[in-house]
Amino acid sequence: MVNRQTITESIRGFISPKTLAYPSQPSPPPEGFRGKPEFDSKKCVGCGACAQTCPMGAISLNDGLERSIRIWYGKCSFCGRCQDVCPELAIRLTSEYELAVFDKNKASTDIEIDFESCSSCGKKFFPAPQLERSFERMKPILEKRNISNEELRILDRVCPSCRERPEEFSKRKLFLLNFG
Amino acid sequence: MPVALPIGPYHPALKENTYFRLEVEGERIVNADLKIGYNHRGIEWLAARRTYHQDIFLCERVCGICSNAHSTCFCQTVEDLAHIEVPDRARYLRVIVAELERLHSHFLWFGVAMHVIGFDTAFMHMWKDRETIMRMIESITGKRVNHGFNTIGGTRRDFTPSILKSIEDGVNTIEKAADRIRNTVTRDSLVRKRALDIGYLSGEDAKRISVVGPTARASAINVDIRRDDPYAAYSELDWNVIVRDGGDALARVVVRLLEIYESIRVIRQALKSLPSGPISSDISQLEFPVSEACDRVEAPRGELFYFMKSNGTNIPERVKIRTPSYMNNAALTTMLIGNSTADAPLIIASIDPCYSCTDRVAIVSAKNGEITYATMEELSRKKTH
Amino acid sequence: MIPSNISSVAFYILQPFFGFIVGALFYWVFRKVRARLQARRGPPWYQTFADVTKLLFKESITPLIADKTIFFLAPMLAFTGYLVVLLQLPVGNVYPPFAGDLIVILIFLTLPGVAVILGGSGSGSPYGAIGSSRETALLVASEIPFIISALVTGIQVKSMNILRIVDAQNQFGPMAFHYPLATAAFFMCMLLKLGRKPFDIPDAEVEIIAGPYTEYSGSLLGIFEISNALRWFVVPALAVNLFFAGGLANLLVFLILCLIVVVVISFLDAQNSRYRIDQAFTFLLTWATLLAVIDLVRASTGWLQW
Amino acid sequence: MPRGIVSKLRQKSPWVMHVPCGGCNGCDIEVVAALTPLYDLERFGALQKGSPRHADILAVTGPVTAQVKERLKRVYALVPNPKIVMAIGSCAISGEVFADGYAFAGPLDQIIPVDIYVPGCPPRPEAIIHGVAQALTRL
Repeated sequence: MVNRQTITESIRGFISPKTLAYPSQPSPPPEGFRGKPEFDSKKCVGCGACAQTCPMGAISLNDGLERSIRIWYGKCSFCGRCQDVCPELAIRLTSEYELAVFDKNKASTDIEIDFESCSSCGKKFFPAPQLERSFERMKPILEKRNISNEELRILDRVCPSCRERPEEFSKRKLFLLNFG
Repeated sequence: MPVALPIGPYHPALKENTYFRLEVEGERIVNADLKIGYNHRGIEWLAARRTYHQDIFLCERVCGICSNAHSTCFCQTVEDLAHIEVPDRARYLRVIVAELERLHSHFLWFGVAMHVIGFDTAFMHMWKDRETIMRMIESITGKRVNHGFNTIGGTRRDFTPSILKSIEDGVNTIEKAADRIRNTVTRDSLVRKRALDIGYLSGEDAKRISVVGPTARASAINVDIRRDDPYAAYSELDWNVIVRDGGDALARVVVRLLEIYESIRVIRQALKSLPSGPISSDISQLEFPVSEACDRVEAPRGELFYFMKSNGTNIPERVKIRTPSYMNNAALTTMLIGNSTADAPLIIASIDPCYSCTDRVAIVSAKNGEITYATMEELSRKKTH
Repeated sequence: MIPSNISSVAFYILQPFFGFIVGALFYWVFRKVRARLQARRGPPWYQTFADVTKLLFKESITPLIADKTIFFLAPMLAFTGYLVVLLQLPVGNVYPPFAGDLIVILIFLTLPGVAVILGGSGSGSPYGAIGSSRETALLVASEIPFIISALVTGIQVKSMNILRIVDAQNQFGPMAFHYPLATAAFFMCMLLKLGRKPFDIPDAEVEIIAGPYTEYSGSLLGIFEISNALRWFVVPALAVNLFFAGGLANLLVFLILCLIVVVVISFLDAQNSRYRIDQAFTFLLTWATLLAVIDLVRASTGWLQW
Repeated sequence: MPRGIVSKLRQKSPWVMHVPCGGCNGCDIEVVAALTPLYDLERFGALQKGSPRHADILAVTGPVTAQVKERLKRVYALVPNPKIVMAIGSCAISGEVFADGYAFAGPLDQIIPVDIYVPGCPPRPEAIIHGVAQALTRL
């Protein structure tokens, strides 16, 4: 039957209900909340590490004329693995969580990354920003050995199938010998 | 003549789908049968097809309520397998989050139990207090449920000073809330009347069926993995295992109630002696030898067991999971017989069953599309046009 | 106060609407108070009207194995039961043209219970059947203290006419003052009549889904909702007429008294858990009946009067 | 009564039936949490109903497993029109982590028509409230 504890608690609740005024006022999640993941188009190099590591398979790579990376929130578990592995810190989990949609395909975000064209055959073969980023990373190493950055750049703008052609192959061999 | 009263697969008392077939004479249950398997999702099969790092998040989704226990157990098994040392700080952080999860699970359970006996006001008050814990967990791990806190070799997040402060305050709030639960549960004569002497499980039966966790401890079986097979930082902390010999639903209520206080004690101690240092060891050179490992964790519902076999690749050969509810569910048929149908939901709730855990282990012929339990009387559903 | 022909026609037309609107608002008050006691905010004031309208304009499905006639008649029967009682109840200083008789009112108040039992067992669902059997048991158990405690007032004024009972209280003060035990017993039965805790076991959600109402949908459920709104007016109004009338007999005071009764019921509902069927049965047949009988003896013999 | 008023009142009285379809429990407890004091769905007239006959909104959680598929269809058939189906959580939308498994029979919208999708694993109770509010505009 009626007990005192519940009565005092009830009366306290009667005077001041605990309900949030949510839809009329926003209810921000605490700091560090893992909400909707978003790309930073300036930072993303299109390496696809996120798509490979995603435990849910929510991130898909689609290589056509350009590489498009898509996060489908309908499959995302908001675990933040993509954020952990992204070498460029280009994926960030925002604090947004109101994702309800009428069309499930609309719950997604895309990013398009340009491909580099092969300097030899013109085929699009590798994400251009990633290539650029790898040159940047190589730069101090090359400088240490007094090798010009440009040489590598020319070599690496050749697609894998062209690299197997004899003249390209010998060029690479020369460079690698030079490199030690 | 006994009449078959079905409970489930969709039933308001069960937040998940399972199916009880109760044979009743009037209001008395003379026979009970439990069909599980509705939640079977093939997790062990999936786990053998993903990398270890991806499996952490898969195993978390075995059960949304004790997700941290699952990921802890998985990570510990992998750490055993690959001989990875976990930093001290990470061990303490794991303890704190595990105990917070136990608190939230027990609060949730108290609310559900109150709801089942029709005490909706108490249910609402308890879930209101539970939101304090949820907020805390959310600010620590970044998510309310399926926290994604553990990783192989440690934890993914560290406590900032502001979080430490908020946990200290939060634990004080929870202790007050726990006092309120104690007063409600122990002083309300109607609650006592509903829970006393129903769903009795004797110590022998408990041993025979091998129930685990609070269900076992309420039947005078002194078992707790945190003490018997210490993991994380439990061996360095001082706390008690709560054992009661009532064996009925009230004893299970009391065991969980007192466990709330023990959890609070553990959290306070762990906060006080929280070592500094890194939160995860370097696993960039991670290699998996061909071997086997198993590990146990005391989830809020009892002993959780993981077995793992590696084949040298970054994908496990076999992951075997045995969840506490799987053991406890077997005891239900014993508990139900002889009670009134009105008590059935409370008895079912009293073991805190978790079918999403259980059904991962159930042997279901879902593979060839054959649904084993199709012959039951399907309530109103068959009767529709 | 004997109404003329025109006003009696007006009474019969207006009273059902008045009863429904006030009852719907009382039901909202109940939900609101319960929500606030649970530290929530609760529904807006038009909630019952929205529920009823929605249900009336929703598809109604009849289960194949249900007994069609009984399935359709049960909601009407429940509605009729409350309507008949409503048309005999004095509301403040507005008296019905046909003087209500307490016995008739009590008998018609069991009609909705019977209707629910019929509807539940006619729907062909095991939950409906179990809900009906629980409803039957509680109906049997509650009728005894309910009728005895109501009769106490009739015996006191030596008339079963409800107008006499009200008038007598206008002279001697409310019955609740003279017969507190019978009032308490009446309150317990009222909780049951309104389907509130601790006696809401016939439609205990966690056990048997919605009990007798499980198979009802759309407009038929809407009619049940309307009768539910009516009962939230009829039952508190009957309580006020029998036990709390007297003194200032005008419409406003009457409604305020009803409101107080509703709030008390909401409070009791929020503070209780559900009795098991055997516990409810025992409770009603021992404590409630005992209280009612003590006052019955006092009323008929004149002992210990004050 | 004019249709406008009826649909307005319909939006004020959404009765929700929660249909778990083999999920991990996370979404299920968040749906329940949406009814509790901090979020209180009853503010919008929503009630949790146990019988599909009473429901206006089916809140479906979890990837649909092979075992519950037929039952889900039957529950859907039991709900009188007009009805709304909410796919709550990423599992219900796509199967999420279980999508490759042999026991996965979904996703939900290939079994019953879905009106609104609420992504999240699990969605916060606020997100569920947001989803309900969005869904009601379809009634």
